[in-house]
Amino acid sequence: MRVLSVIAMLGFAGLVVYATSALPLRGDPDAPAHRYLSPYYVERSASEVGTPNIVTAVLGDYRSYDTLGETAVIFTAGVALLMVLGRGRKRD
Amino acid sequence: MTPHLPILIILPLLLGAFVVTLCGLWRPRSAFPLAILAVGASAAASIASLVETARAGAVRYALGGWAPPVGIEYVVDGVSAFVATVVAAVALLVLTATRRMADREMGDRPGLFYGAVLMMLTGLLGIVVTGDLFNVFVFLEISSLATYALIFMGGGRAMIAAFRYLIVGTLGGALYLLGVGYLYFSTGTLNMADTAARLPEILDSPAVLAGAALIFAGLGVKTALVPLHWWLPDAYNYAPSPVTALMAPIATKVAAYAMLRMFLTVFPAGYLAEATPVATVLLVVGLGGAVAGGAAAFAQSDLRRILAYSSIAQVGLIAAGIGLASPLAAAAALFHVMTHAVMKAALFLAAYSVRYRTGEVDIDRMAGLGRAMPWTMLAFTVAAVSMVGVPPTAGFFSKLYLAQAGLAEGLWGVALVVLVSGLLTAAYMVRILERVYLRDAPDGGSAAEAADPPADMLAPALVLASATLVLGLANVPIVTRLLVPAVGP
Amino acid sequence: MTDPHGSIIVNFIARIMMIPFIILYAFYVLVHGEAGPGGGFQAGAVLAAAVILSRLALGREQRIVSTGGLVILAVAGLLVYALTGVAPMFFGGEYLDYGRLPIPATDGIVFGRVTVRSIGVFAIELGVAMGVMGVLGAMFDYLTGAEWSGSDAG
Amino acid sequence: MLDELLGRYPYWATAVLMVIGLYGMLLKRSLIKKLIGLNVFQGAVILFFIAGSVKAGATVPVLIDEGATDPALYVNPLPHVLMLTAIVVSAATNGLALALMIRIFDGHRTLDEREILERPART
Amino acid sequence: MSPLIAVAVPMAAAVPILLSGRRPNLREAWSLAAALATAGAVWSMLSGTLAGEPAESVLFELAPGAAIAFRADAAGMLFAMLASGLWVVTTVYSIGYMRTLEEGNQTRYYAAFALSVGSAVGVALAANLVTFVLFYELLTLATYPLVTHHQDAASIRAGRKYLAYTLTAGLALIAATAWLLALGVDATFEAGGFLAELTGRGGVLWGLFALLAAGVAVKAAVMPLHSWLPAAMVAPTPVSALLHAVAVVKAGAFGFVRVMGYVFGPALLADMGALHVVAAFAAVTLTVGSILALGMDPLKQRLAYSTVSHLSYIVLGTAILAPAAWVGALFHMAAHGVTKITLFFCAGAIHAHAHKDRVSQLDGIGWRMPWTMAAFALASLGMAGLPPFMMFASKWYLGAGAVDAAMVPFLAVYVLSGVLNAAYLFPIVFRAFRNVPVEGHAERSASVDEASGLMVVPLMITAGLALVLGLAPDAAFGFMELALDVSAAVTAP
Amino acid sequence: MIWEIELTLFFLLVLTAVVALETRDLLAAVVALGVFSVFTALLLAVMGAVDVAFTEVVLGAGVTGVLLVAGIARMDRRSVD
Repeated sequence: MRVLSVIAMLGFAGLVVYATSALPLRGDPDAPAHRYLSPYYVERSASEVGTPNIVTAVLGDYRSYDTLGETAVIFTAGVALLMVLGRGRKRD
Repeated sequence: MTPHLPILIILPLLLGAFVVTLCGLWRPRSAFPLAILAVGASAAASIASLVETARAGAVRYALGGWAPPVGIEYVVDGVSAFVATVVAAVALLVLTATRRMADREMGDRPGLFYGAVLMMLTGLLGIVVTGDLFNVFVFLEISSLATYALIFMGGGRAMIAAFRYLIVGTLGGALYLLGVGYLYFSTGTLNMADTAARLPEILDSPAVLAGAALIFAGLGVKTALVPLHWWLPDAYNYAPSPVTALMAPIATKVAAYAMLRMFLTVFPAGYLAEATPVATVLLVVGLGGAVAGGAAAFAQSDLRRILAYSSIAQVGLIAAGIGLASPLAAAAALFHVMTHAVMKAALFLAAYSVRYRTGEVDIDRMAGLGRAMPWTMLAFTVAAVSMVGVPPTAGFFSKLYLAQAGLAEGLWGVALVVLVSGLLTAAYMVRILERVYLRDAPDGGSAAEAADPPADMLAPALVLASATLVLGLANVPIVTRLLVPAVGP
Repeated sequence: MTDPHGSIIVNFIARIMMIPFIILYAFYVLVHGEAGPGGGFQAGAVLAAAVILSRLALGREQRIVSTGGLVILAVAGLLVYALTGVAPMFFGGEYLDYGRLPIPATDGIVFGRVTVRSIGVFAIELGVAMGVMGVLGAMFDYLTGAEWSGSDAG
Repeated sequence: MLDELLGRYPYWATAVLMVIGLYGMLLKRSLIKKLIGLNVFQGAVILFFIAGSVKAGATVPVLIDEGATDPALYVNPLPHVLMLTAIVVSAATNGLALALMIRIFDGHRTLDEREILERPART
Repeated sequence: MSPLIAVAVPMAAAVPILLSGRRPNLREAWSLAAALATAGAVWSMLSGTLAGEPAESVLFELAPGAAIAFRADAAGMLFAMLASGLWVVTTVYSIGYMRTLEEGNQTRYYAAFALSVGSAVGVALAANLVTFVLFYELLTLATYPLVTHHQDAASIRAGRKYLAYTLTAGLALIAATAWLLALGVDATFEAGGFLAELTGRGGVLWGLFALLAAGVAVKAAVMPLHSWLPAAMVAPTPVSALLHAVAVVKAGAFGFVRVMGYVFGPALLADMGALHVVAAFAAVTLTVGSILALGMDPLKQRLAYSTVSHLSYIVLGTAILAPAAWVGALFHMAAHGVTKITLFFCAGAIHAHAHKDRVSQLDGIGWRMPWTMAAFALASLGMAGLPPFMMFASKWYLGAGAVDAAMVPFLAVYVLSGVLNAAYLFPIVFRAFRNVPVEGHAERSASVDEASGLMVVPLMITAGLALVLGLAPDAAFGFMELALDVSAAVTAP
Repeated sequence: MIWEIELTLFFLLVLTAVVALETRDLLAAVVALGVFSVFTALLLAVMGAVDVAFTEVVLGAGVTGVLLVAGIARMDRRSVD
């Protein structure tokens, strides 16, 4: 098990380092992620949503459904916690 | 309502979870009917969307009114409508059947239990209908968190099993997220279809390969593919009965569906199979898991454990079907998703009916149950026969299609492993059935005084068992009219 | 660490100075989230911090909100979010399509106007803040093993 | 060469952190240590995403005024949104994990995974 | 009358049988009614088949390109007539046997029996390979509860062995079917074979042949795949009589008929040279089976090895390919069925009534159970192939076929085996009629003490059939006509 | 944006991660994890992600830290490895 774990770690490290050779350089303004989609949010959020904070605009509107999911995660954790800790436990 | 169908699959569950939790806190008896109502509404929406997609093709739904790739979209095509229908319908039957077990084992606060169950289903169905890579992660975490807590409620060993699953499951989620990151920084988009459109220019990039590898590693944990499967037996074994009965048929299948989605929608056709070792690894791991899981199941004597290892084996077959990366194989994998969900649900329901009546889970102590609980065991037997893959049950046809898909690719090994796994399944199922039918109950044992459970537990098990027969006989229209067009190019 | 410290100074500082300020700050964060860094999560987390601090400093004596209240707050927050999403569906929009909310857009605060969408965003941020506050606060109560008074959830 | 090095080191640094996290998750026996490893891993993933969002010469994605909507001025906001979600998810996971641990500790009086697993089942 | 009804009646009958478990008389009435109805349904199709217009029914598609379809062609009718006709007699016999021994689990027994016969009829009337395999697998499952009927350690072990062999064989058949479907071949049985389009693809053909032949060889108990059959003799005797002498094993032999005559066809087989392989295995099994039977003391074991040997008569006959050999092989199915079931009935009557299972215990039993042993003697004569019994005709044709095909060594094998048949059966008859006191009945050695009429009458009927149908093969049931039809169709140039 | 600061912070992150994993005192480990979160937040802020940094401080270091400390207080402080 330990040996397998170490192999998995090394394999993971190798994969990640190998893959980074193809990622755009940090700060490169021509990276695909910067040239596609992201300009849309910057240019349009003020007029379409009306909030200067682009992150809020994306979070609250363009990708609002993710945020709903995220809130649901929090809620799930709450329900889970109530379930886990709320029953049959010694009060101290 | 038709244009809203995709979100209507999710909304009843999500809103239902809140309502059930709130109402459950102050009126516990209302939790179960509300939960059933929510799941039923979701199942109805799923079936409606299945009809709609078969009639008019995929339904796309831009959440928030933002057209993708700017916003998140829900896509219900033939594949996702099919899987959603299977998941919702099986969940509905299982929830109905396990009400008494839930009352007994999850006792005093059903509101929280059903709230968590609905959140789990929200997460699973969310993964099924979404068309956005990051959204998959969010819903994966919703279902995972609910699952950890539900497993934990088994107490005792379940607690550590849940914790181990939490660590490895969250790691799986993080790996998936990292993989999505690689894809995002290579393409600049998170939408699945858009990713597929932008990937072809940069296919030889190592980053795309690493993204694919990480995504599949992450989903592999959730699917319980063989080197990453070790969390599953303990989790299924020690979790409360209703939880296992609900999880076992659908949870791993949805992760497998997500893998298939990667093949069908995200990566360009042929990329995973030809340019990367991902498909090959999936095939090998799946086939290996099918054999290893079957062999491991044979070595167990706890019925729940046998079924858990059997799940690992069957999921291996599904993964192999995905790894074959041909339309026929994908259809076979999807058909097996349905088949296995139905069979496993029937098996677990029967197993837990036994536990409900006698408290026994060890197959050596189930002697004579064939006489004591004839209908329960009839459901079990039919599902077991289907699991072995005897015609004309559904289990036979999913294996037939899989073997055919393998032969069509010129891969003998696939057909061979399918056969061997069928034999292994027969070996451990016969071990159980021999004890149940052919040994007499020991005097004074609890098995001797057992009787079939109440109708509300028995009926869903029988419905599921007969579904294996009906779906088997109706396999041709399902596969040729629904699945093959759905996965077709 | 969950007992009241009994120190009148701690009590005074917490009750009179810190907690109101934290709550005020949280609302600032929430509102400011439209224009600067901040938003529902952060506000919720800060509010939760206020709740936690009140429990640490004031112990069982406090009356800000009970554990059960936090739970209900959490669910209510989520319902606010989810139903804000449902509402546009009755006005011909998609789920979460705030642009279809039947609110007359008014000129005003930010960049000279408030759009319907930004009102929608504010509504869901409010829901998120309630939800996060409720869950994190309840989480603390349960993890420290002391469900505060008025709890019907314990 | 130096550009290359400077351009990629955040990825390597996050990779180092991820491996440290994996080490904690896979090889540590204490449940808390596993959880810490998980946190380190998730933190590294968050850093990875944000490192990818950086754009030379750009600033915080809050519009300076309504007209200033040149994309070159602001860093990519999308990874920020994603990571906000990821952080919340990670916090929720932590809370649940802690709850599970407390109950496990109540039952076993230890957090050593091996010791717990070696004990006879107590169902 | 459609073939579907003939298949559906016995299967459906399992339901009322299961439901009337508390009322034995009603349950057995259902069984008998189902048996009569099935036999009637099959019989009603005979004239159409003989007139060259076999009844057909096609259901829905079971697998893409392959529907569940039934067709009462000559070969199928022969087997279906045999199985359904003998089921009627066996049901009567079962009632006597099970009541005499006061066996447990009788409801399960009758239900499984009905399902087994239904599956056998399904195998017989299947119009394509997919349907064939479907019912072949169902037959395996339906007979499993019968093999393990006694639920003791020995029968559970035998059941496991049975399943291991037959399920593996089923998988081989399934694999072959899947392969054919993958090749896009329409797997509808056709006299003379449907694989002509694959001519020249030696690897594929041999692969298919190996899978199909292995699949049917297990149920046909061709050595070295035979050992489940003697083990399965732990089942109650009516099961051994109908299923392990007629329905199940004949399904295997019938499978050979289908594979050799209707899948590959003589031309392709001769082209491949596969005949010699089959013939070699069959000849060895035929001889070795007979020799092993000689040494068996338990009566049912001796009969089991005899069955092993006789199944290979049929297999060898299909492999010889001469028209006469095919007539012989087909008629031998009927002849062996009628004759061997008599022998098993006798063994069962002796077991149930006198509690004797071994040949060495049978001294003088003939005086005590004269009718039974008379039938046994008749059937033994029949088995040895003496005229005018049915088996004389079948063996005659088989031998003639061997000569026609210039395969004289096989004639020698048939003759030798005939001698061996006599050698392992006649001593039993001699022992039974030796003038010594029956063990445990010293003072009443000569007084008649027969088994229940419900057992004796059926066995006398089948013994009589073996004689009458030998004297006049065309008198009833049309076995000979059907055999001639099959032979003509399959071996037509 | 200044790579020297980033590099220093990365180095500190690795250091705190190792400390958090290797110390036998769980309270110290949890505190180290909190410090890890704060450094992460600083790094995020340096990279221009102020929203994320804010959230990381409040949730990662603040709430999670308090929860973990509260949890450890109820459990065994010593660790086996």
